[in-house]
Parts: sequence; structure tokens; C-alpha cells
Amino acid sequence: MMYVLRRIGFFLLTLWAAVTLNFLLPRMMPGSPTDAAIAKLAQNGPVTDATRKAIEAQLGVPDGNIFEQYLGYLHQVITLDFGVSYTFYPQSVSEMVWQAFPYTVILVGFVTIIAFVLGTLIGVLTAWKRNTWLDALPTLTGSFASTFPYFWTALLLLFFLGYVLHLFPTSGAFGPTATPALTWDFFTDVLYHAALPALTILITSLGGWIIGMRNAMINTLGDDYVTFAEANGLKGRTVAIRYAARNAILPNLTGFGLALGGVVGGSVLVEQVFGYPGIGYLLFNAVIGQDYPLMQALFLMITVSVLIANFLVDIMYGVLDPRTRR
Amino acid sequence: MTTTQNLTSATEAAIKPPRRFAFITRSAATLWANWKSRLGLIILACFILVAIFAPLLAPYGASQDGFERNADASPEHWFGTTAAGEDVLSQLIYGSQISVAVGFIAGLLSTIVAMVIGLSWGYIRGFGADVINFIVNLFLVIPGLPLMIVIAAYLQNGGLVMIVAVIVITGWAWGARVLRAQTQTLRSRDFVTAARFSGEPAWRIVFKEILPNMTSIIAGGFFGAATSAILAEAGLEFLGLGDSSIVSWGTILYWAQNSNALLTGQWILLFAPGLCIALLALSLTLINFGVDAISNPRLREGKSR
Amino acid sequence: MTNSKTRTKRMSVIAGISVAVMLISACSIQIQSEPDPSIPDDTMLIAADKGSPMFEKIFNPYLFNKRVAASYIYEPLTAVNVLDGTQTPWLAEKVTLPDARTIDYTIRQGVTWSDGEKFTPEDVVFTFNLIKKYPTLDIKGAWQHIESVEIDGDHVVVHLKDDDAPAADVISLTLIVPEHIWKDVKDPDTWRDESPVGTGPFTVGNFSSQQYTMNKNQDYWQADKVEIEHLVLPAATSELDIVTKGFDWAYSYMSNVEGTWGAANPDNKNWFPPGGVISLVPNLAKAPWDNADLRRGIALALDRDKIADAATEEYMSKAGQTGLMLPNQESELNPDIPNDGVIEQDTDAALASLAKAGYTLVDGTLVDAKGAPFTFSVMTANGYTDWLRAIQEVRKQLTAIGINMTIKQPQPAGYQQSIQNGDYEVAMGGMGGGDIFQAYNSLLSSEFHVKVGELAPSNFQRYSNPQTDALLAQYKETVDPAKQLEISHQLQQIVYDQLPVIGLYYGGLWGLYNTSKFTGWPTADDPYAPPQTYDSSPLLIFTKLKLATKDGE
Amino acid sequence: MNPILEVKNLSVVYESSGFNALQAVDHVSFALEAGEFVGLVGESGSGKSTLGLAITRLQKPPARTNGGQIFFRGKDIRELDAETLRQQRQGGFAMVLQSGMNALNPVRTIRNHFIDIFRAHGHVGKSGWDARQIELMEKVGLPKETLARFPGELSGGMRQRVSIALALSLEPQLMVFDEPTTALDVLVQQAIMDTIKSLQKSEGFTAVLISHDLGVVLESTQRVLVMHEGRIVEDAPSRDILENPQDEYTRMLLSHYADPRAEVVELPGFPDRAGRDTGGAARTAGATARDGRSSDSAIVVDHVSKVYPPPRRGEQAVTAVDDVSFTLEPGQSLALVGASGSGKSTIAKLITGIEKPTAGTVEFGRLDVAQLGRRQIRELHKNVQMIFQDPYSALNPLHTVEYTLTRPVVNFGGLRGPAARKRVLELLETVGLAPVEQFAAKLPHQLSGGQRQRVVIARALASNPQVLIADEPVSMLDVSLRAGVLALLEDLRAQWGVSMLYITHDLLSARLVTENIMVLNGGRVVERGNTAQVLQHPEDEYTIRLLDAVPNPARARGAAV
Repeated sequence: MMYVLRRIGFFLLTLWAAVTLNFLLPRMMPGSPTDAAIAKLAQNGPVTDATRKAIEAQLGVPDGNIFEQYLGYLHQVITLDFGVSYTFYPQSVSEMVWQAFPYTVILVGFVTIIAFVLGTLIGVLTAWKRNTWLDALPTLTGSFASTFPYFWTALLLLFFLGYVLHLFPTSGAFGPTATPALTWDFFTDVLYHAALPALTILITSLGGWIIGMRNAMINTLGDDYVTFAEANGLKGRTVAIRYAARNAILPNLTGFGLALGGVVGGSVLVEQVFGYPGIGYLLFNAVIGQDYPLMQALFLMITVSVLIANFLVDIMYGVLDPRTRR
Repeated sequence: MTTTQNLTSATEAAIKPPRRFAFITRSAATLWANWKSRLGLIILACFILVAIFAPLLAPYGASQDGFERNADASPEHWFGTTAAGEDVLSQLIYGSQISVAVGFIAGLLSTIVAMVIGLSWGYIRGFGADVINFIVNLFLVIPGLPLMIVIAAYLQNGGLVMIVAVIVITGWAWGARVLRAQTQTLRSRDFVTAARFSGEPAWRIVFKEILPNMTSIIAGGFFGAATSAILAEAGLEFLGLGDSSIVSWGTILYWAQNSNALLTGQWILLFAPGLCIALLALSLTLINFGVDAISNPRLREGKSR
Repeated sequence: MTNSKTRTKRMSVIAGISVAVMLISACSIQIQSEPDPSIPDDTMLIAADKGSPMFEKIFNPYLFNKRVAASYIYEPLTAVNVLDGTQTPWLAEKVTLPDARTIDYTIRQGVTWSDGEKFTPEDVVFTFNLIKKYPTLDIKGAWQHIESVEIDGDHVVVHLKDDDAPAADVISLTLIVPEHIWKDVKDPDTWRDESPVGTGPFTVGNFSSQQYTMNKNQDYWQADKVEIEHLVLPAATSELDIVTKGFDWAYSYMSNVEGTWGAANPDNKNWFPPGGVISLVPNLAKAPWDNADLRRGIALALDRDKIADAATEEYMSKAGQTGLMLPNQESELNPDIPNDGVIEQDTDAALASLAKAGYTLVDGTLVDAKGAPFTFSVMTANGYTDWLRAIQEVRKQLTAIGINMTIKQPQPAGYQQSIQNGDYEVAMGGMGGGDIFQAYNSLLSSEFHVKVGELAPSNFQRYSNPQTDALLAQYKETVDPAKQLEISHQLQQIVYDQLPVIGLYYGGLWGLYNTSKFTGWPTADDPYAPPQTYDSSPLLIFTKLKLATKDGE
Repeated sequence: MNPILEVKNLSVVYESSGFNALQAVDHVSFALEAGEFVGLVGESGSGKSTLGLAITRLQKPPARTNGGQIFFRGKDIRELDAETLRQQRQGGFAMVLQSGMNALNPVRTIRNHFIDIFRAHGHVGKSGWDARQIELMEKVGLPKETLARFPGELSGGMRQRVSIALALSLEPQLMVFDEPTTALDVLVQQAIMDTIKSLQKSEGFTAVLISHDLGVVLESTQRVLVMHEGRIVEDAPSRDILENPQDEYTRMLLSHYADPRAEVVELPGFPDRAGRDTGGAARTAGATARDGRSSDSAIVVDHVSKVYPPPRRGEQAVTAVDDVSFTLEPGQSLALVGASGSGKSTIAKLITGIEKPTAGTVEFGRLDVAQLGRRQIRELHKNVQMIFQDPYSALNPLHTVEYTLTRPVVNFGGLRGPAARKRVLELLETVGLAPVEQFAAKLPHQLSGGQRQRVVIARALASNPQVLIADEPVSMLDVSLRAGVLALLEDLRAQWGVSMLYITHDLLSARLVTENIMVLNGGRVVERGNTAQVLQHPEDEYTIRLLDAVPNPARARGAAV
């Protein structure tokens, strides 16, 4: 119980810090959203002062001193009202975020869990079959693939599987004629479109889980309780899974929570390459467009998601490890 | 454990320098004995040599243009030319300088930050430690790349210096955490208490007693940080958030993407720089297999069960 | 031992594979266009609107985040060809300026809104009053010039605040909306206008967040001129999409256009007319850039052909110092200015001019009177790759005469802020393009001159000259084309002599089109409109295009 | 009668890349008869544990069997395939590991440990699981409620009992106990050994007890194999070993045992205190060595208590030290004796200022140890030095002996350069590490345990302290090395006139090096007085139990007779 309370305390404190950081960061950046909009227009020709004023008026530039802005911001966070997006005016930020969120959850959340489970299983296998080809092959290919830059993998997959072989759609989250609805057809269409970005994330993140689990498991395999279990003649599979892997998963689980931030970050690049309408794509556009409200909401969304995931991981850790239950 | 004991003939002068280099030689031997890290060291050495001798190796200048644009591979241009009429192979060769340098510098700096914070965090107790704990956890949880993108957009004009700064700001936390854990383990060791009884000041205990015992972990942290620095640099350059006027693997990819290398079918323009990035990162990862084995004997290569 | 043998074997396999990879790399893979066969011949696939990444249904023509097709629905009083500034009467049958303070629009008869209601002069007056009431909708700033608007039968008369003849060009561009619908709109400044009713050639068809279609407005007042039955606007309009999906019209810069767009389909064509002059914008408020000799020295030191080639892969040519778009604005050119206004590279003259400014070449380094090396930075916006290529070429050429130039690349917003605040030494920027008076006015008028640190709406270089201001004022006061041309010649001379900005090369308008289904596209020979898919250009083009199949018959 | 286990010419080698191969077990042959209780004795590095793992086929890389055969019930188990070997473990051979406390899976309950074994072998029907578990737990003296616990919730002794019960559940014919009591507290050690002995009798399995402690082995076993440097140097019935040891090594081991209760206690090189009392000359020499210091200060511990906050919410606070008072006079040696958890180490921490007392005061001369600032702590450390338990952990593996010794010389003695070096060499001379220059240049891993402990002692002496706190200074050393270190301590103390607080659970060493003794139990002093007197005539029951727990070959003689 104490453990859960401590985790909740840490969760809330980190949340506050993340919220404040989100507030400060964009405000330290040069230029205003109006500047960004005008820079875009100025590429096509001179922009008059009138246009600038009109855009400024449409966007509603933040007012008040920094402290008032902060209070207003905190109020927004609590009420989940982030105002109107600058780059997607007149749409509200919440609208944009909620539109993009499901796609990223489907893509990143799903794939990360698959990658973690798969990587962990392969890691168990490699450690158990240490120094055989069953170890060397996944370990090497995995660690090689994990050094691929996200965007590079994405580009190559896009090129070869998308444009050359025409196996997968090349952009978007669903086909041009599909309409979002809770139907089977739409669902499969979404999965089909998510395939390449998902594959990218899977390829580049799998290796990390394999190596992490392999190292953790090699450690537990050297622990006395594994030797003792062998001495007691337990079956190989029982020793591998219930003794070695079961204990090795604990450090790997902590790693999972922390690596989640990295995967979400990588998905920014992946979504960018595939034009996938998720949080990452939106974030990049918001940064380029200096869209404070949208950026803040997205950052908050990402950080809170990672925090929640970490919190859940911590709780799961508590369930899996009796030593934390005291 | 058995090192040759050839002390009888050793003169006083020969004894004078402490024989801690034995430890380093031993570590190097262990690294070399591990085929994974040996492969990594060889690849890394190749890249470093290419980076150093780039002007000698490259057939043309890094941004020498005026060749036929978007040319396919030919005897004059092994990997073809870019949309701006530059030689791809020369750019790849010169690009190694940036990646190697960024990896090394950013890796080193974030390792230093991680070291200072991790060690003091592990050594001090009480409120200060709690505060550091909180900050480190915060940096661990906050997604790095989005943070980098925002900071990169903020720290304009900096080019490589900015990129290195961003990578260091977002990249030290993991190392600090690992080093703290190790510091806490070591600080409970008797020799640390003994050093206090020898009248050693705190900084000396931290840097002379604890730190040298974490060499392999620091080295591991360094290689890990360098790997992510190389990848982050490429990512930021690819997004166009760095200095697009320099020649690095990231900017080659940026320009390739910008000039539709996929459309002209010059996939080598995308493939080669990415592969170089991956190989360089792989070499560091492979070396780390060996470094891990030094800090954790269980991970050493051995005969099959 | 066997172990090492297998390892050698493994290594040789790896080496073999890498050699194979290198061989394959020699042959590049050509991507072919794969048009969707389900799109019929009278339907145009047009890459005009970019989803970000999804489409939102916003057709309110006054919001800057509107769907691009809003300008295929709502029409202006006159359509302008920005290549040469020609105005084509559109919803106004005729535009006259009785004096420099009055614009008289004769409103076109027989036009209906797409819901069948009649289009009237009342709609025009309503529109002007609407954007007066909601200044955020007045994107072009019409009411900065307008005093009042009145209706006079089928005429709408606009009274200006001042003698301000060129204001007509701005005011005429206002998109007209139907009073019978917009009068009931509560917050027109945030209203999305999801089912727009306009006078234009197209109406909205199916709309999804990935793609929308438009159908021909059968009751369009020029329905006989529009042969396109449907438009399809997908959200995915990356360069890869444009090349591979068989678009009929796209507006996009395309690197290696022959090798990509051109190679994908034999009917794929492109036309890249000049749309502005990309220039070096020195900060005249900061020494030594207030010295015209220095500016001329730099201008003379540059080889503009190379810069244009590097920046645009040889698609665009070097630009003159007058800021005119040639050849489209040839008639405006001052014949007294040599070489069509282009300053050619002349290193000796450059060094002489620099010497006059106090800079001499010592040991290959250009130094000032005190012997300090001359260095400066040029700012560009991050991501504007053609500008960056241009500056890199400029740097190369300036290095050759001993100048150490550095490049700064803030994000576009940071760039915009710096250039407006005057927080830069030299920046990349544009000049000219579109209406000649507007171009010179925003470039030179001291009306826009502010101190460094204050936001300049234009005239970023902070140029101020009473003589020039007087010329601009004269231009406003006259409605006589001959007089206007004379003033224009004088303004060209000023820009040519004083070099407030240093012109480098033409920025392009990147038109890509396919002639297999539609013909009659604007070309260098028939530059009736720029190939833009936004603003009023599409109206001019949609009413010109013919079905290729029909032609053949 | 056929032997149940017959080992012929067995060799085991450690091969690790980057290191020289090490032949840990070298052509070892022996045989075990069914029902025998055999001891395997040797000092650290003798290969006894490696042998234990090899005969149960549990060794893992980098260890590798590189010769010989192991016949169990007539079959060479080296040739068994993995599955046959696994099945063999039920009703065959079982092992209880050295670190029994880590031998249990921390995330499985004790019940699940049993069930895993029952499932793996199917030798107990599912209906019989509960009864069998409870029965086994009773056999090792644990309540059945323990079954529902996780290993982390049990004490070290309980966990070791669980390990034994788990091994028993295999119904083995041969059981190997590898140092089953090493990491445990003295009193617990004795209890566990008693359990093992009675189980062996009641269950009738053949048992091998691997131990570094000849005393423990002789007390329990019928036959003893003595191992030294990978070979078995003596194989004889326990009684013969005790009365008529053949091998020199065995004799050396035996010579290091003595009964702390005896009238005269002597070890090789270490004459009885009574015999040494005439060493007045040494004292005087010491006094001259300490010239320039007018009055030595005593450590006065006055009604000191130390209470630690409860480890978990809702639990009781832990009283580690409860109202302890004593004075350590200059030149005096005082033993602080007790089992682990008796508070003896806490007292050391209170005296050295590492911890602050909850109540009472600790004074050293004019210094109130609890109230020291940074500078005063330095002064305290200059005068009060510590000798650590584990010489392997007390020296920084990366620093040479010279560096380690130079630091206190520089910090406290203010010496620099050649002067400091001269002092370092003197110190090495003092602790008997000659040739000094060679030793000065060595790194810790090049030294034996005894040599390391001498370096630790030299470091403690470097500041010329008045008080030495020795925390179990010999408990981590092999028996044969202990006497030498103890003798050194005693000599130095006498020569230098240093007072010493000697903390230990080992009554024999306390008897050897201290004049006075204090017995601690649960943070309280239960008995104090002259060391020889207290040990010969203990009054407190706790002291008597401690004395009974001391392994003693001589007592084994009584048992064997």
C-alpha cells in the first residue's frame, strides 16, 4: 500500500513538473505563431501589415504577464481546455489532439507492447540457448536493427514495400474514400495503413528488448536459485520461465517504462515520414508553426501518457515482485 | 586473476608509476577476446580512420558541385551525384567526420554530466539526493526526441554546437541513474569508509576511490550515449533542425529527401548514409557487449552449458 | 581452428553481399506514375490542398486555414494575373477609377449563387461591410484604404480615404459572399462554412478527411467555358504522391523535374515562371550596410547564374536589380537601365566599389580601414532549401574575394521575427512579384520604416528616402497609365542605383500539369495566368482548359 | 558392499577467455558408502565447492570437467543426457547450496517451490502434496504457515531450512551440503547443523558436508576428506584425523583450534597471555614510541542507546544498543562479543562518529563524538582508527599499497614526498610485509588475504592513533592465517600502547587478544569482566550458549568416544 502511495506521489509531482516545463519551453522560443504564419505566406509574396494584424487578431496572441499566463495555463490543464489551435484555427486544440490520439495509441501503444512481448520472449530464448546460433542470430540482427535510424528504416520500407512493390499504402491512416466508422472494413483499412509505420517501430525497437531481456536473464541464470532449481531436477522449461525469466522480467519491465518515451519520440519521425495523422505528426507541425497551445497540449499528452504508462508499469512491478508489497 | 609477478628485478623507478595500467590492459584484452566487441572495435577504427583521412580518401571535395545532377553510379562517381551535383561518395566520406565527432563529443559531455550528477547523487544523502532523484526521473520520463525538437527550434543558429547541447541536455539522465546505483553500491564498501578514516575529503573519495572503480560502467555509458547521440544528430539533421549547410550523414539524408531521391530512384542516396549511421552505431553497441562483460562477469562469453 | 574457418567463411559471405549491394546500387529504380483507372476523363486529380494531415471542413474564405478550394467557390470582383498584374473583370463587369479617390464597380448581371439565389450588388456591399465589422476577416486590408461603400443601381462605388488609385487592385480581390446566408451567421470570424454557397465554378461534393471532390456548378455564369466536371483533391500531396498517383495538376517544387515528374509520364509537363526576386536584404540601419558602395561591391562580386543554378537546379534564371519579373513585365522595364537591370559579376569593379567603401584586399582577406577582416552573417529560414543553396553559393563567391560570411538558419518563425525587428545583418528575402506599385511601395515606402527593435510590416531593410516617398505619393494620385509608367521607371532607377536590396535570382512558381486529359494550360507562350492552384489563378485556368478527348474528336 | 558414489581421477578446470586456465580439482578419487556422513574440508580456493558441484553435475561455465569419472550407483553420471540426469535428481543426489539464503526464487512462495518439485518428478501424488509439504517443514523445524511466505519474508536461517526441506523432498540417497551454515549467525549455525545431523540419522541418506571449518566437520561426520590445492591430501575416519593426522596440512589445520574455556589457550606462534605478561620491555619501547603525547585519552561510553526508526510503517522501532556504558582506558584491550544483531557493530559506529546515539554520550578525551564538526571528525579519525572485517573490500582494488598508505600519512602526518614514502615503508616493515618496496608497489589482487589484512592494519596505524577498533578482523580469513594476524595485532598493541576495541563473535580470538570482555545480547551488556575469567566461568546463559556453539575438534573427540 505504501508502495502504491509513493508511486502516486511521484506520479503527481512529475506531472506537475512536466506541466510546468511544457509551459515554459515554448515561451522561451523565438518568434510568435503569427510570425510563423506570415513566414509561410511571405514565401508567395509580400505580406502587408493589414494581413499581419488580421492574422494576429484571428489567433489571439497570449496576453498578461508570464505568471498570469501560467495560472491561466494551469486552469486550462485542469479543465482540459487548451483553447484554439494557432495552426489549425479555428479548431480547438482538444479537438485536434483527440483526433490524432487514437492513431498514435493504435500505432505506438500496440506495436510497443507487441515489440516488448516478442522481444522479451526472444530474449528469454537467446539467453536460454546461449552461445548457439539461436542466441547469436537474434542478438546480432536485433542489435543491428536497433541502430537503424527510425526515419531511415521508415524511408526504406516506404520506398521498397510502398512504391516499388506496391504492397502497402504510402501515406495516411486510412484510404481516401473510407469514412471513419466503427466497422470491420474501416478497422482493417486502418490496420493496413498502420502496417508500414508499425513495422518500422517493430524493427527498430525489437532489438533493444531482446538484448535487455537476454542480459537480465543471463544474470538471473547465474543466480543461486536457478542452480538450486536445477539441482532439484526441475524441468528446463520451468527453470527458464518460472525462475530465470520470471525474475529477469522485473528489470526489463522498468526499462520498458523508461524506453516508452524514446519510442514515442521515434514515432514523431516515423509519423512524419508516413504522413500518419498521429500525435507525432501533429507535434512536428505544431513546433514548426509555433503553435503554443497545440504544442503544450501535445507535450502534456505525450508526457502524461508516458507517465501513466510508467505508473502502470510500477504498479505491475509491485504485483509481480512480492518484495515491494511490504 | 593471475598477472605475471615480475617484481624482483623491478627497480624503484619502475615501481613508482602505479600499476593500474594493468587493469586497462586487462580490460582491453577482455574486449579484444570477445568477438562481438572485436568486430565493433574494427568497424569503429575503420570509421575513425576514414574520418581522419577523409581529405585523402575522398575523390572530390565535400561540397564540390558542378557535376552532372542526379547522376547514377559511374566510374567517376561510384555512388552517383546529388541533386546539387555533388559526389555522393565524397560526401559520405566527409560526413563521417561529423558523426564521429558528434558521437564522441556529445557522448563524452553527457557522460561527464551523468558522472557528476550520478556520483554526487549516489554519494550525498538526504534532501539533496531526493531533489536530484526527482530531476533525473523527470528527465528519464519526458520523451527525449520531442523535447529535442522543441529545444532545437529554440536554440537556433547553433549548428553542431546546438545539436550537441540538445543531445547532452536530454541524454544524461540514464547514465546518471546507472552511475548512482553503482556509486551507492561502492560507497557502502569498506574501502570508502576506510578512505574517510584516512582523512580524505569527500571530493577525493568520490573521484579517486569510487570513480576509478566504475570505469567499465562509465565506458559503457559513454558508448551508449555516443550511440544515441549519433542517432539523435542524424534525426535532427534529417528533420532539418540542424545546420543544413554542413555535410553530415544526416544532412545528406535531409537533402536526399528534399530533392526526392526516392523519386529519381537514387535509393542509394538514402540507403548509404543510413547504413553508415547504423554501422557506426552498431560498432559502439558491439563494443558495449564486451564492456558489459567486464562490468558483469556473468555476461562473459563462455563455453556452452 | 574450425571456428575461425567458419568465421572467415562468414566474413566472405558478408563481403559478397556487400559487393552485390554496391552493384545493384549502380542501377537506380525508376518510379512510374500509376494513375487511378477509376478516375474518368472529365475529372481532374489536383494536388492543391495539403492535409495536415487530415482535411477539416472549413470553407470560410476569410480564414487562413480554409480549404484551398474555397477560392474555387467564392469569387472576387476582378481576377488578377500576378505574372504581369493584368486584371480580368470577374464578378464586376467593369472597374473604373473616375478619380484617384473613387472606384466604380459595375456588378455583373445574371450571376446566381449555387443555391439558386440571385447575385446582387447588395451582396457586394454586404461583404464589404462584413469585413469592416469583423476586421479579422479583412485579410487583404481593404478597409485600410476604404472610406465608405455605396450602392448605385447595379454599380457599387467605393470611396477611398485618400488619393490612392493603386488601392483598387487590393480591394477588387475581396471574395464576395452571399448576404442571404452570411447575414445569419453569428460569429463569421470562426464560422467554418461547411456547406458553402458561392458563385464559383465548383461546389463541394463528397468530403472525407483524406480527400474531397468538387462538382461543376452547372448554373455557373461561365458554365460554357468550364469543361471539367469534377475535381478530386486528396490530402496526400507529397512529391512522391504527385509523381506516382497520376495527378493532372499540381503546384509543387520538384527537384530534378525531368527525372521525376517528367519521367513518370510522357504527358507530364511543367512551367516554372518567375514569381519574385530572391534577394539579399541588407540591414540599412546597421553599419556598414548603410553604405551603398559596399552594397554595390557585394552585388558586383556575385555570379548570379551560378547562384540561380545552385538554388533552383537551373530551373530559374538570374534576376535583375529592378525587381521586375521578366519577361512577363517587360513592358514596364525602364529602357535606360542597361542589360535589363541585371548586374553581372565584375570582380575588379566590385573591389573598386568596396575600396570606395573603405575595404581593401590584404593578403587575400578583405579588411576595413582599421585592418580588421570584413565578416558578416546572412540569415535564412531553416528549411527553405533553395535559399540555403543560394547562400552557400554566395558564400563560396565572397570567400573568393576574401570575405568571411557565415550562415544563420533560425526556424521560419524566428527568421520572421528577426527580419521584422531588424535583428540581422543581411537576410535572404524576396522583392517584387505581383502588382508593381504594391511591390515598390512595400519595399521602399518610409511609411513602413521603423527603428531597429520595432516590428516592420515590410521594408525590412529599413530604407527611407523623401524623394522616393514623393514618387510613391505621386503614383497614388494618378490614374493615368502613362504617368504611372513614368514613375515606375524612376522607381526602377532608384532601386538599381541605391540597391536597398541586392537581387539574385527569380523565385519560381512551380506549375506541374499533365496534358493527356486537359489542354490549354498556361505556358511561357501563353502566360495568361500563373500555374498556382490557389487564389484567383485557378478561376482563370479552369475557364480556359479543354477536355483533350473533345479536342481530338 | 558397493559404494553409492565413486569418483575416479576427477579433474575440473576453470577456463575464462582472457585469463589463464585454473585447474581447480586435480585428479581426485574417492568413494562413499551408503549411509555415510562424510566431511570435505579445505580452505578457500582448495576446490572443495567445485568438487561438490561436479559430483552433482551442477557446475557451469567457465568450470568444465576435463577428466575422470563419477559413478553414482554404478553409472557414470558424466555420460547421462540432460533428461536422464534431471530424473536422476529425484531419489538420487541432491544439493544444498552454500548461500542458502539466495537459493530460493524471490517471486515464488515456499509452497510453490515444493509444488514445482512435485510436478517435475511426479513422485508425490497431487492429493499428497499438502501433507508432504507440512511433514517436510516439520522435519526441518519450521511451522507450516511458512509455506505461504515468500523467501524475502524469512530470515536467513529459515531460508536455509527451507532449502534443506526442498532437497529432502526429492528423497535423495545422497545429499551434498556445501557450507550450509557459513553466512549464518553462530547460534543459528549450530542449530542448523544439529538439524542436518539428526535428519541424516533419521532419513538415512548418505551425506557430504563441505566446509572450511574442520571443527564443524569433525563434530558431525564419520569420515573426513581434506582438500588442498585441488587434491585430496588425506582421507580418513574423523577420529583418526583428530588423533593421528597423517598429512602436514591436516596437522596445521588442527593446530589452529583451541577451546576458549581452557586454562591455557595457545595457537602456533601465539603463546598464552599468561606467558606473555612478562613482556614489559615491549611496553616500555611502546611508551617511548609515543613520546610527545602527554596524556592519552580514554573512550567513555556513557548510558548510550541507539534506536533506529521502524523499518516499515506500523512496526516497532529497533533498539540496536540499549543503555550501554563502558570506558576504554588507554592501552587497554576490550572484546565486544555477541551474535549478529547484538549491537556490537553499532557501538563501533557510535564511537567512530558514523552514527549518532539516541541517548547518552560518547566521549573521546575532550571530544563529544556525537557533536563533531567536520574538522573535529578529522581529529577523531586521526586518533581512532578502524580495522575492517573484509580485507577484500577494505582495499580499493585499483590503488597500490603505497597509495593506500600514503593517504593517511599525507592527511594526518603532514608528510610529503620522500618523507611520506619513508613513513609508508616503515609501516609496511611494522606489519611484517617485507621486502617493503615490493609490497609497496603491489595492487590488492596480488596479495593474499592475510597480507591484505596486514595492509589494512598498517593503514590504521599510519595516523599514529590512540585507539583501534577492530571489527571481526580475522573472521573472513582462512583459519591458518588468523593466528598470524592476531599475533600482529597483539604485538602492535603492546608495542605502540594503543588501546583496542575488539569486536567479534569468535570467542577464541577474543580470549587470545583481549584483557577484558563484554558480552552483548540484544543491545544490552549481559556479562563483563576479565576475558579469561568470563570465558572460563561464564555466568550468563547467553555467554554459555555462545561458548557451546564454538566448533571444537576437542569436543568432537568427546562425542566420538
